[in-house]
Order: sequence, then C-alpha cells, then structure tokens
Amino acid sequence: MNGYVTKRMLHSLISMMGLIILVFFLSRLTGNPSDLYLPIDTPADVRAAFSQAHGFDDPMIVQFGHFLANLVHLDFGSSMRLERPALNLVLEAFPVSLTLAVLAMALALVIAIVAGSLAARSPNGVLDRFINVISLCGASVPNFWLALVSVLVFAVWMRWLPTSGMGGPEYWVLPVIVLAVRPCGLLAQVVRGSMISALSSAYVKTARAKGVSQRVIVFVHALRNAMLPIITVAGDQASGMINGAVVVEVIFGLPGIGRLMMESIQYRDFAVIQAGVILTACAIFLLNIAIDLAYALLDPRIKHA
Amino acid sequence: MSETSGHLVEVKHLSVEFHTRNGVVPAVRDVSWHIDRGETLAILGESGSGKSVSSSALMGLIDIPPGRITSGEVLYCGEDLLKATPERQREINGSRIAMVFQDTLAALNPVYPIGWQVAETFRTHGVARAEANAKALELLERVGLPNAAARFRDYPHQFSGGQRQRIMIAMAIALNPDLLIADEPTTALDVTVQARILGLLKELQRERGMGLLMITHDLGIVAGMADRVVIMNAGRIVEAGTVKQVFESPQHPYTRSLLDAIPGRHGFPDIAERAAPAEPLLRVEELTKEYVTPAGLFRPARPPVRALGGVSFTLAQGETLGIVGESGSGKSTLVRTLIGLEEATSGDAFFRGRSLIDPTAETRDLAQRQIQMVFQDPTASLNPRMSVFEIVSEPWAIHRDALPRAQWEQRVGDLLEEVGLKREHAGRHPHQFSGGQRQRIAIARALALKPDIIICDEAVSSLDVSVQAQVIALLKALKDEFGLSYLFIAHDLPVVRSFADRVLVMHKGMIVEQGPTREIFENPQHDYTRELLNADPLLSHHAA
Amino acid sequence: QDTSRDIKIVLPSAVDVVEPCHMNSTGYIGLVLKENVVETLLKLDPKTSKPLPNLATEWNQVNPTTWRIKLREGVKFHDGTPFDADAVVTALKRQFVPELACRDKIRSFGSITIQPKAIDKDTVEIVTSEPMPLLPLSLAQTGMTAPSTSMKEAERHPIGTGPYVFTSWDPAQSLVLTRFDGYWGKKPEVAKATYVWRSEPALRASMVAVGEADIALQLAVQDATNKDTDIGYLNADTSRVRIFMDKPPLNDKRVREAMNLAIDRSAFIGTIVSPLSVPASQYMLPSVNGYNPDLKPWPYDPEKAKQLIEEARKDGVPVDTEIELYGSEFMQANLSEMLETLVQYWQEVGLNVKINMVDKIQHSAMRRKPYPADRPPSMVHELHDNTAGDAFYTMIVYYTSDGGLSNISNPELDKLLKEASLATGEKRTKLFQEANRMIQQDIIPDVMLYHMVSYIRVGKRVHYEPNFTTQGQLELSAITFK
Amino acid sequence: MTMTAPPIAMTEPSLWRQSLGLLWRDKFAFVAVLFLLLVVFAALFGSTIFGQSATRINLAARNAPPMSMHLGWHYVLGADSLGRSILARIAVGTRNTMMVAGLSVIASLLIGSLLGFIAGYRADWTTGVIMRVADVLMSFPSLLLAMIVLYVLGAGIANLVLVLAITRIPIYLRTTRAEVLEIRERTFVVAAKVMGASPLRLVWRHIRPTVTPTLVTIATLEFAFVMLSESSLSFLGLGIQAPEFTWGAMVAQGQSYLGTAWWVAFWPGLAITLTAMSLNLVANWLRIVTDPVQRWRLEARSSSNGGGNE
Ligand SMILES: Nc1ncnc2c1ncn2[C@@H]1O[C@H](COP(=O)(O)OP(=O)(O)OP(=O)(O)O)[C@@H](O)[C@H]1O
Ligand SMILES: Nc1ncnc2c1ncn2[C@@H]1O[C@H](COP(=O)(O)OP(=O)(O)OP(=O)(O)O)[C@@H](O)[C@H]1O
Ligand SMILES: [Mg+2]
Ligand SMILES: [Mg+2]
Repeated sequence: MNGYVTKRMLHSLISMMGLIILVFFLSRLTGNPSDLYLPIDTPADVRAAFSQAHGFDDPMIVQFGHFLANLVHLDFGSSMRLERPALNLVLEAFPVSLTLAVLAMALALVIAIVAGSLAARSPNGVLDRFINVISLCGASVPNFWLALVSVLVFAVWMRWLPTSGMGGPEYWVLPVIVLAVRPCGLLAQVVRGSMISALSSAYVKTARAKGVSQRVIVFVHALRNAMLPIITVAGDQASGMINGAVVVEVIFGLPGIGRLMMESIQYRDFAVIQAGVILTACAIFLLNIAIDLAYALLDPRIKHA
Repeated sequence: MSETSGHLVEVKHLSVEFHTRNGVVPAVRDVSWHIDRGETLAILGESGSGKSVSSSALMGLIDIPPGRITSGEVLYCGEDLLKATPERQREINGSRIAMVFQDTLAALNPVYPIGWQVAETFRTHGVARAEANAKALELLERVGLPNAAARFRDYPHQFSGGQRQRIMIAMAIALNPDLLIADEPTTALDVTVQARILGLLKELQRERGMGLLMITHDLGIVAGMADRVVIMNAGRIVEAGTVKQVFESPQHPYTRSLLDAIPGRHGFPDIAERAAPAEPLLRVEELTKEYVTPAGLFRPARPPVRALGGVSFTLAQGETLGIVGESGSGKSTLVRTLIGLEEATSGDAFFRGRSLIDPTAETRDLAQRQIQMVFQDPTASLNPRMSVFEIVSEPWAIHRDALPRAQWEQRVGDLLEEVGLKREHAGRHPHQFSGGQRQRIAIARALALKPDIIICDEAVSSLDVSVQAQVIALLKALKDEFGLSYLFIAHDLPVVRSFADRVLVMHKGMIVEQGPTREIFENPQHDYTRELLNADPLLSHHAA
Repeated sequence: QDTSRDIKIVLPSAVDVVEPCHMNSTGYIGLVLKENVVETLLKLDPKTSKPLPNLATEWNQVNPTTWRIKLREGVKFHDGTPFDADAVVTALKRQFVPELACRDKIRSFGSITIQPKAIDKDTVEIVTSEPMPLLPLSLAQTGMTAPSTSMKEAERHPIGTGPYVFTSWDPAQSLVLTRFDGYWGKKPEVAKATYVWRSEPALRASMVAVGEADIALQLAVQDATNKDTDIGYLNADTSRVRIFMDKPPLNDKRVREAMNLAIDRSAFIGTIVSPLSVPASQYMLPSVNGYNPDLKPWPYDPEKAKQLIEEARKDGVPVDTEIELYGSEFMQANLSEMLETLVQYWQEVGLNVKINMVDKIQHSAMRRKPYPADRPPSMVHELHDNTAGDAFYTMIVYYTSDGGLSNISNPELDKLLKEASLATGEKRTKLFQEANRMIQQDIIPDVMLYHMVSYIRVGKRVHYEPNFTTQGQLELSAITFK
Repeated sequence: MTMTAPPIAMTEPSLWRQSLGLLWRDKFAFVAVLFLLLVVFAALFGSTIFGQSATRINLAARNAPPMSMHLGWHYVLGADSLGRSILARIAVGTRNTMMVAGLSVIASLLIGSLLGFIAGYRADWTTGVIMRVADVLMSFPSLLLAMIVLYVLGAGIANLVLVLAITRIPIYLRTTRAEVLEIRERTFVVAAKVMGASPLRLVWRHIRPTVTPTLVTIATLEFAFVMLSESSLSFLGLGIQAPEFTWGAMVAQGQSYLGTAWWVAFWPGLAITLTAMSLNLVANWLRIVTDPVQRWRLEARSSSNGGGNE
C-alpha cells in the first residue's frame, strides 16, 4: 500500500509541476495588471515604475526562476491586491470551501444514493419517473438562480434562516443545500443507472434466495457493485467544489477559495492564483488517490499496475 | 403448521409466462408435482424447458415483470407460498427452502469475500457474526473446499469453477433446509468431488429428512440419487414416475430420445493407428504457473497458489486429448497459459516447434490463427451486441488476408450449416438463441480460420444431454473432415471416454497419469484415477 | 440590536485595502475611512462644491505657488498624539513616498510636487512646484494620518482624527469602526458601525429588508421598489460613449453628430436607467465649477441623423464600416442592455456598430494612452465622476491634446483650457463653460448619456440622506436613529 | 463501422420499425423525442419565423409579464428587460445554444472518451501521461482558463466552445477508463483477444459499444451543465457577445430581475431543463433498447400497462 501511495504521490508531483508551469505562464498572458491597481490617468512613468517594482518587466523565464526559488522555501510570494502573504490568504479561505464541499457532497451522496436506489427498484415505475424528473431538474437548475430564490423564500419571506454571511450552523444551511442540489441530481441519475444493472444480476437473486432483506440487498449487495461510476462522478463533482463553489461563495458572502480565486483572477493577483492553484491541486490529487483506493477497496477484481 | 396435504411441498397447476418482444412465452404450463420429506425428486429436460423457472417460482425469484405467474399454487406444509407476504417469503428462503444456482460465477457477489457470503445466510436468520463465521468455515470444510480457512477471505474470481459451485452448495445447506433445490449442482464438478457432494446431500436427507429437488441433465446422477423423476419439455411435464419406471419403460418419445443420447453407451472411439509425426503439433514442457496474490492495498500478501506444477505432454495432429481431473487441479489454468492469457512462471510450450510462452510476433500471429478456443460459458464469450454474422466473421476481420470480404457471407452461411444452424440465423443476435445453439455459434467461430487445434474448456458441460450429444458428434465430424486436434477439458468421464483418443489426468496441478483412453479407463494405474473412475455414478452404475 | 446604537452597512464589494492614501481612488476604502477615521484639512460643500473648513480653519494663497494653512486647535489623533503642523507635514509627505505609490496623489497632484513646512504649531506652509489654484480642492481629498503611520508599506490599521476608531478588519468578512470619545467635534449617534460586503445587489437589498443590515449601497434600479426605504440620488457619475475620432467614418463630424441625434435619451429613463437619471450635455454635474447651464442634451431627431449620414455617404465617407463599441460590465449595472439599445438606435439611422464586452483590465487599457494604432474605428463606454468640484479635473485629462484619456487634439481648445486652468473666479468659470460649449457643439468627441443615479436602502431604525459624495464618503455622523 | 448487415432474410420486423414501436410504448421518451424535434425545428427555422421580434428592442414592452397578449401572440411568455419577446428569443436562440452546448459536449465526449479508452486499455507510459494531463485539467481553475482563452484568442463562439470542452474532458476520461478496466476482463473481450484482435479492434468493436450507454447518459447530463457554465461565463463578460445570444445568456441577463420579473430568467431556464430532460429520457430509452438484457422492460410495460390503461 505504501509503495502504491508513494508512486501516486510522485505522479502527482509531476502533474503539479506541469500545472504550475501552465498556470504561471498562461496567467501572465492575460494583460498587465497595472491598469487595475493604478488610477486610469496615471502618467506613463509611474506606470513603468509600478511594473518594474512588481517585476513584470523581467523576462518571463527569470520571473519563473524567482518563483521556483522562493517556492522551495514555501514562499508563495505576496498578494499584490491585499499586500499579505499569498499562502496565508489561501490557507484562510480553504477551510471554508472544504467545509462547504464536504457537507454538500455528503448531503448529495446520501440523498442521491437513497433516491437513485429507490428509483432503480422498479425502473420506469411511478416512483422512478418521479425521482427521475426531480433529479433532472436538480441537475439542470442554475446555481445562482437557486441561491437567490432560496434567499428570497427562506430568509426574506419565511425568515427561517439568515440571508448570508458566516456564523453559527444556521448560516451553512442554505449554501450547502444550494450547492448540493446539482451533484445530487446528477448522482441520483448515475446511481439509478448503475443500480438497475446491479439489481438485475444473478447474485442479487442468490441473496434473495438466502432470505436477505430488500434493504440489505439494495444497500449492501447491489450498491457496492454499482459504486464505481458513482465514485467517478462524485469525485469529479467534489473536485469542482474544492476548486471553489464560486457562485455560492460569492452570493452568500462566504470567504472561500472560489471567491478568493475569482477575485485574484480578476485582479491578476498572480501570487494568490499560483498559491491557490497549488493548494487546490494538492487537495484534488489527494482526492484522486482516495478515489483510486476506493476503487480497489470496493472491487477486489481491479488490479493496480 | 398443519400438514394438511401431507406433502412437504406441493406444486399445483403452476403456469408462468414471460412477456417478450415476440409475444408471450409460456415458460411453464400447468406443472404439478410434489415432494415429501427425505425424498429426492429429479427434474429432467432439455435446455429452456422450464426447469429453472418452475423451481424459482416457489422461492419468489422470478422477475416480475417480465415474468408472471398466471395460475397455480405452491404449498409448503400447507401454506401457499405464492400468497405469502414478502416478509414470510424471506423468512422461509434460505432457512426452510434453499437453492443452489446454475451459474456460479454470476451467482456469487464479486465484491465480497466468499466467507462473508456464506456467513450471511446465518446472519440473515439471526446468528451472531462471530458464530456465523465459525459455522461458515466449518461448512466450507465440509463441502471439501481445499484450504478453506486460508481462503475464507478470498473473492469469487479467485476460485475455479468447481470450487465456486461448492461454495454455493455450502451456502444453501447452511441452515439445514427442509427443501433444497439444486439447479445443476454438479455441472462443474469432477466426479470425485461430485460423489462427495452427493454423499453429503444424501446424509443431510437422512439426518434431517430434507427434501431434495434436483435439476440436472446428468442421467447418471438421476439414476444414482433420485426416487422419482419428472421429465419436462417445452414447459410441460411429459412424463413422471419413479426412476425405475421411467428409465426402464419410457412412455414419451422425448424421454426415449433423451435416454438414447446418454454418452458412454457407445464404447471407445476407434483410434486409427497413425504414424506419429516427427514433431508433434503441440509440445508442453514442464509448464508451471503460480498465482501470486501480492499484498493488496488492504490485504497482506498470501503464499502463492501453485496451479500448475511442471506439466509436460504432447498433442499430435488429428488427435483428441481429453483432460480430466479434480476441480481446481489447474485444467483451466493450463489452457489459459497456453493461449497467453496467463503468464507462465516457468517451463515452455511449443506449437510446431515455436515457443508459445515467449512468442515472436510471427509465432503469435500463427498461434492466433491456428489455435482456437471454445469457452465454457457460451453466453459470456459472445458479444451480446454483435450479430451472429459479425461474430462468426470476426476472425477474418482480424486476419484480413484469410478470406476476401466478398466471400464472408457465403462462408458464414456454410459454417452455420456445418454446425447445425441455419443460414438465416446470421442476422440474429446471441440472446435469441438457446444455450446449446450459442455454443455452436462459438464453435463456428472457432472453425472459421480452419485451425489446427481447438481447445474446449468444459465446452459441453452446460448443455443438456441431447444437445451435448449433438455437439460432440459435430466435433467428431469436423475432426474427421479437417483433421483437427482437440484439447478437450471435461469432468464428465463418459463424454471423455466416448470422444478422446488419449486422456490426461490432473491432480493438484500435476499430471498423474496419461495414456490412450481405453487404457486409462480399463486399467487405471494411479490411485487418483481409480478413485475418479469409481466415483462416476454412471460408470459405476454400469459396472454394478 | 434594536435598542443599541450599533449599525451594519453592506457594501457591494470587499474592502480589501485600507491604506488611506488610496482612499479616493480604490474601491470602498474612502466610503469607510473618509471623515470617519481619517479627516481632511478641508471638506467640500456637497451642494456647491466649495471648500469648507474641517481640520483647517483658514487657508490662503500667499503667491501662485505658496499656500498657508491654519490648523484647528485641540485636535488629537486616536492614538493620543496631538494634531499639529508637524503631523500635517508628515501626513502630506507620506503621500509622496514612492514605495507607497499613493493613488490619491496621482489623482490630485499628477506630476506636481510639494514642499510642506511647519511655520508654527498651528500653521503649515505648502510650496508647490507649479501654480496650483485648486490646492484647497486637492487638500479636501488628502487624509491626515497620524505620524505613527508607516512610511514604507501600506497601512493596515489607519489612525486619524475622525469621530470613529478603526477597530477591527477581517479582509475576508467585515470591518468595524467604533466611536472615538476624544473627538473634537459633535458626538455622533452611531456607536459602532460594522461593514460587510455582498456582491449581489438583490441580496444586499434583502439584508436590509430582513433587518440584518441597516444600510445597503448600490441597489439595482429594478430592486429599488420600496418607497419607504429606497432612496435614489445623483451619484456624480456621468456616462458617455467616447468616440475615437482617428478613423473613418468616425473622423467625420456629421457622423458623430448623427450618432447623438439618433438616440432617444428619454426612452431609457425609467426603463434601463433610473427614472431619476438626467440626460447629460457635459461630462460633469451641474454643481461643478465650469458647468455650462446653457447647453442642452442633443435632441432625438432620427430624420436629421439619417440625412447627415446620407450627406457623409455622398462625400465618400465609408459610413457602413463596422464600428466597435467596447464596454465592461464592471462599469455600470444593466450596461449590456443599454449598449444593445444604443446599437439598435444607430442601426436605424444606418450605422453598423458591434458590441464588445471586455474585462476591466482590457477596458482600462482601451481608454488610456497609448492607444494602439491598428484598431478599427472604435468607441468606448465609460463613466467619470468629478467629485472634486472643478471642471479642471475633467477637462485636462479628457479633452486636452496631452490628456492621458483624451482623444481630442484641438489647438484652439488646448489654448482655451490652458487659460482656464490658470484663471480664477468668474473668469475661470466662463472659460470652462466656453470650452464645454465648444466640445459639445463644435467637436462632438462623444455621445454624452446620463448623469447616473444610485440607490441606497436605509433600514427602518436609522435615517440617512445620501448625496453625490456618498459613493466615496459616507459619514457615520450623518446617520441618526429614528 | 465497416461491416454491413448481410442481406440475409430477417425473421423479424426491421430494426427501425421495431424501435419506433418501442418508442411509442415509452410515452415519456416519445414526448421527449417530439420535444427534441421541436428544438431542432426551432434551431433550423426559428429565425425565419420570428425574424426581427427576437432582437427588436421595444422599451415600452420592457419586462412585460407572461400572457401579455395585447402586445401580440409573440408575448405569451412575456418580454425581457428590453421588451423583446421571450418566446421569439428562445426560438431564435436555440441555434446558438445547440451549437455551443452541442459542440462542446460532443468535443469533450470524443476527446475524453478517446483518451479514456487509451488510458484504460494500455498499461504503459501513455496511460501515465494521459492521467497526468487529466489531473492538470481537473485542477486548472476554469475561470482562469476562460480568461486566458479570451485574452489570447479573443471572444467568439469557437473559443467559448473550446473553454467549455476542455474543462469537461476529465469526467468522460475517468468514466471511460473506469469502465474499460472492468469490461476488458469480460470473456467475450478475452475471446476476441485470443483470436488475435488488435487493441484497436477490441476497443472499438467490443468495449466501446458497452461503454457508450454510460457515456451517453453522462453527456446528456453534461448538456445542461455546459449551458449553465456558459451562462455564468456570459455573466462575467466571457460568454457569447451580443447581439448573439443563447439560452444561457438569457438566463444570465434575467438574473438581475429575479425579484421583479421572474419570467425573464425562468423561461430560458425551463428550456434548458426541458431539453436536458428530453435528452436524458431519450438516452435512457436508447440505453434500454440497445441492451438485450434490459430491453424487456419496455416490451413488458406495453402489455402489462396497456391492459391497465384501458
Ligand atoms: N427473464 C426472462 N425473460 C424472458 N424469457 C425467459 C426469462 N427467463 C426465462 N425465460 C424463458 O423461460 C423458458 C424456461 O427457462 P428455464 O430457465 O426454466 O430453462 P431450463 O429448463 O432451466 O433450461 P437450462 O437447462 O438451459 O437451464 C425459456 O424458454 C426461457 O427463454
Ligand atoms: N486469480 C487467481 N488468484 C488466485 N488463485 C487462483 C486464481 N485463479 C485460479 N486460482 C487457483 O488456481 C487453482 C487452479 O484453478 P483452475 O481454474 O485452473 O482449476 P480447474 O482445473 O479449471 O478447475 P475446475 O474444474 O473447477 O474449473 C485453483 O486452486 C484456484 O483456486
Ligand atoms: Mg436452468
Ligand atoms: Mg476450470
């Protein structure tokens, strides 16, 4: 196991290197940030001084060299916009996004698995049609629409929940639900699909012949067999969330990584972009390793090269 | 529970239909039978005659839809099971009535260890986890699973066909049911193990007065085990009675044709004395294969399983080499290694003098053309999404120079006719055929390139006797016509006896004896061979 | 919260920097800091744009490059240091520290440098490198920070003399100010103000509606539906489409005039822009010194526009050429709707305009010199706010040949503006008014649109009256409880 | 596919007629197909039918509520913030919407599954490279990518498709790979391999048809997702440029009127949902029809339900 994980870590390191190079060079193609930081009527000499002070005048490769040299000491540079170490900013924002992602993903998975499995028990039946329509609506409703409507309904009309911001558990309810809706709809579809084939297999018949209860058949025998595509899609959704649930974070005023990255990209705050990409990539790579481990744990037939 | 009817289980006027695209298929029509405590009832009949469906119906295992029970009742100690609530049905299933399924690889859940699955029967019916595990282990040992304690946590795909069948049986007899339904319980078992399992079932019957419903196409087993027999054809019962009655004076023409088809009644094949060619077609030298289960992500490493321990033999042109041996003795592993699906641990094999174990590109191409394989399970080995035409012509599509495209259609038609199918079947898909017909399609495909060698791994064991006889006849005819050689793996000794020129007996990964069929059968040298021959119900029945 | 004197204000975007020397130029720092935490020497009268005393009580121009300023006595910084001439000198010098790249300094002083000097405890003398008749207005933009403020890096905890102390700041979430007990002036009602930010206008409105906040800034026009709480006000922004007159057909005056005549400015009002918006004739509010009250916005006359286009076409002007119109969503709400409507009006008189919505950074690069030589005939939508009160701050940058944002190169106008900027009093006003006339009537470098309106939602507990400075300055002392 | 069915007499009705019959039996799928035909029709003829009324600004009709019939039948669904008929805009916007969403889904499906096949089938360095690329794509912020493409290549439908396609490749890649890993161990694949089938043939003729249904299901779900991503890009000014528009852009534009004129964002949103739902229903139906093991579900339904309905 250790060998495998070490190997994967090494691979991730390669990906990380590629990612860093891409992000570093490509993001610098998006314009000179001095226009964002200086008043529009700034004289040319001040503008030039600004560029020089921030090292934009050096050849790209030199800038990259500096960046790498600092990176070795875990120095990600400092934010041009907020004038604070980029790493601190990212580390402060990350827990918010992570909490959001974990809660939303857990909620989505539980609901999707239950609903998808129920639907799969009688394909094309009434319950199945119902769940199918609901989950498709969930999968295709725009996040921002849902966010604003849910604020209007639950915070403004009903006054059950706060509109936005950070605070006690009640502040997390709306963002988590809004964020969970789409993955939930999507996963319910995937669960349904793979559960239908799992439930029509011979081993399910064997279990019924043993007198195993319907619940155990669905959630123990069939589900584990149906888990591979579910995990793949859930992993994709989760990494999307780790990358930042931009819309939800922005609307609900949650200081997460998605909002930070969006602002940093808009402000060409390269140090923060780089630090953010590296940190989220680390999380996503870990997630991918976890997914592969989950494959192996769930299906003993899968071999690792 | 009042035992009003007096029978343990009584099926009355049972009819089951399936709805399919081509209309309603009446799979079971007005079937009635009964079974008493301690009694064995055998159901015989050709493939698709409704044997499995009628027995599944009483456990509530038919998919509804597409299936529908249109009439009848199933009385268990007087209680109509078809009207039972799902809870009651679950209570009975597994504990009072249990079933051994036909297709063992599919019937075991691939993602749970076999020990867990056997123990589940206990747990479901209220036994605590630890105790359930202990009991499961005891059971697995009882059905003769080698090394049961060590392999308790292995997964189904790591076992041989016969081993899986034993695991299924262990699961079914776990709670000493009143009625055991065994759907082809011994198809994949070699005769020694088969004898042991049958003995075990008999013992349970004696001890507990268990009723046994045997679905089988093996007349030997019927003769040796059953009290009464029911013959089914096209969903109906055509004949019923005691074994003696039915076997000695069959009334229905179908029954008669079935009894005629029994292999082994026709003596040994004539071995035309050929001058042995200088270089045999296939030469295997000290082939060894060990399955190493490396330390899994979540499991410690296992000692390697030695599936083949230095196997050597030759196969001459036009010769049929039968391979028999205990389940798990390495027969499948042997052929899988020969065709390159497994990597040999050591040793070598030569086809026309060229190494198959470490082949050059040229040799590999030659071998792929000249050595064809017919797999045990015809359903799994045909791509369900391809038409028969596409399946049979696939070898030519792969080896482009073998036959010009324009002639494919003609040749596919010819091949289908050669294997006893019709030309117009080419447009159909595999699921539209019965098991026996599918196996013929697989054989037609194997013949397409006019190979030198065809390897059959239990190619006929899933077929009922009449179809089996037809397929064997076909293979024989093809051999005479094209001078084919066969590597023929079977656990059914009468079949081997009637088909093979030479026999090779395997035991625990080794060849313990090999020689001409007649010699082996009439004068076995090795203890294991003798044990094997004695255990065969039909052969011993004949001998008796 | 009802009984307490704490309020919460919700802003449209994060306060991510609190450096007082950027406070007139960046985001919402000014709104938070100006006159609350950090005070200026002078203060503008929101109605007339005339400077009023604040931390300074008197000021006068000794000679064209020298000003003398008398400071208010008895004022203390939040950290207890006295506010005196030395402190003012330090604060002024701080604006010019190169490491800080003070954006306010760039805006107010351009390339002019100053020499401040303490004459006595309460008097400061400022010598400017060039004559600066508008120095008082510039001083009304310059925050007086405590001498302890860092001279090397951006301040994170600004200290001033204002009625509120900068208490805490979490750039991710909120910023808090509390009342300063040692304040020199009148004690304000609000005891503590918490600033939070939400970018979604509807959400800001909801927060006040449910009582989570007391004041929400920048509602969208369509969300400002509650007459009791929602207040609209002219916000000092004027919008226009600037025409780059370097390429045909835009180098033809008739075409530019036609563009102005083609638009029915009244149709936008109450639909795409607020019903309170005012069609503009010049790039500044009427309260700005130099505004020409005689100029009227261009009328809606599509027939005349078509006729002008036809004339131009006859003279060989390629009027069918595709014209690029650039805009950025960051500039103004409902912008793309506004531009689409404009384009349709132009289309009706036979012009072919294509919209290009671009990012902030591209938009800025588009608006300022150096302009790329190879661009197609182009126009850009932009906003400008002149909160300093004098036409100078608009005219030089936007309309002179040397102006960094100018697309005009007209020697006559240059001369006029040069003269105006050195003049004072009545003459100055007249000259700028003449310049404005010339620009609108003779040159037509733009399609002037509206003086824009902002909406603010004020909750039930408090009372606040916004004015055109509210965008950049929200004095907590002006908030009272009902 | 190079093989054509041989002209051998079929014993059953043609596949085409059979499928139509089965479609009729699944009423949901049938309605879905009708809806999709309507979408195709709108994409082809929408601008001919509605012409100007989709782009003609009429500030007097601004945000007219649904059923504003006095303005003309075009206004049954109401008008948007510039007084344009929402019905007309949905119809005319169909073409761009289908082009952007369709092209990007197809592009990412093709590229993603191709890489997935390779990564699932081969066990050498190519797999390593592909999986590393997937890792990078998965963790590259899509907003940054959009910015970069916009800056380097400029705005436009093609570049929009590029951005949307690239970001969605990993999901197909990973799904395909996971399925291939399992299917390649099935007996019929092994059988073909023993006969000497080339990897290409194994993947194309044997593995691909089995993986396709899963991919199609995902693709239909992605369809909605891509339209919505496009909508959020429009919102940031990175999407499609006016006067061109898509349903996603319409939703984005209507966002600011949620409190006052819900219909501006609602109808295009509904169009997206209905299209995604129809595609999904058809995909589910196709999945059942093309799968011999599941096919009975449709066949059985007809007879058991048919009786009950009468
Ligand atoms: N799920 C199903 N859908 C449609 N038809 C079915 C289904 N299951 C069984 N049948 C049909 O019912 C008939 C009886 O099948 P059954 O499985 O009982 O045969 P069997 O006698 O057990 O044959 P074998 O010896 O091959 O196992 C067959 O014609 C089969 O085609
Ligand atoms: N993947 C595997 N991992 C570990 N052990 C295996 C694996 N596959 C097979 N074995 C073991 O190798 C031995 C030989 O198996 P093989 O399938 O060749 O038997 P067989 O002679 O074909 O038996 P049967 O007649 O039951 O099919 C058995 O003990 C089996 O448990
Ligand atoms: Mg059967
Ligand atoms: Mg075997």
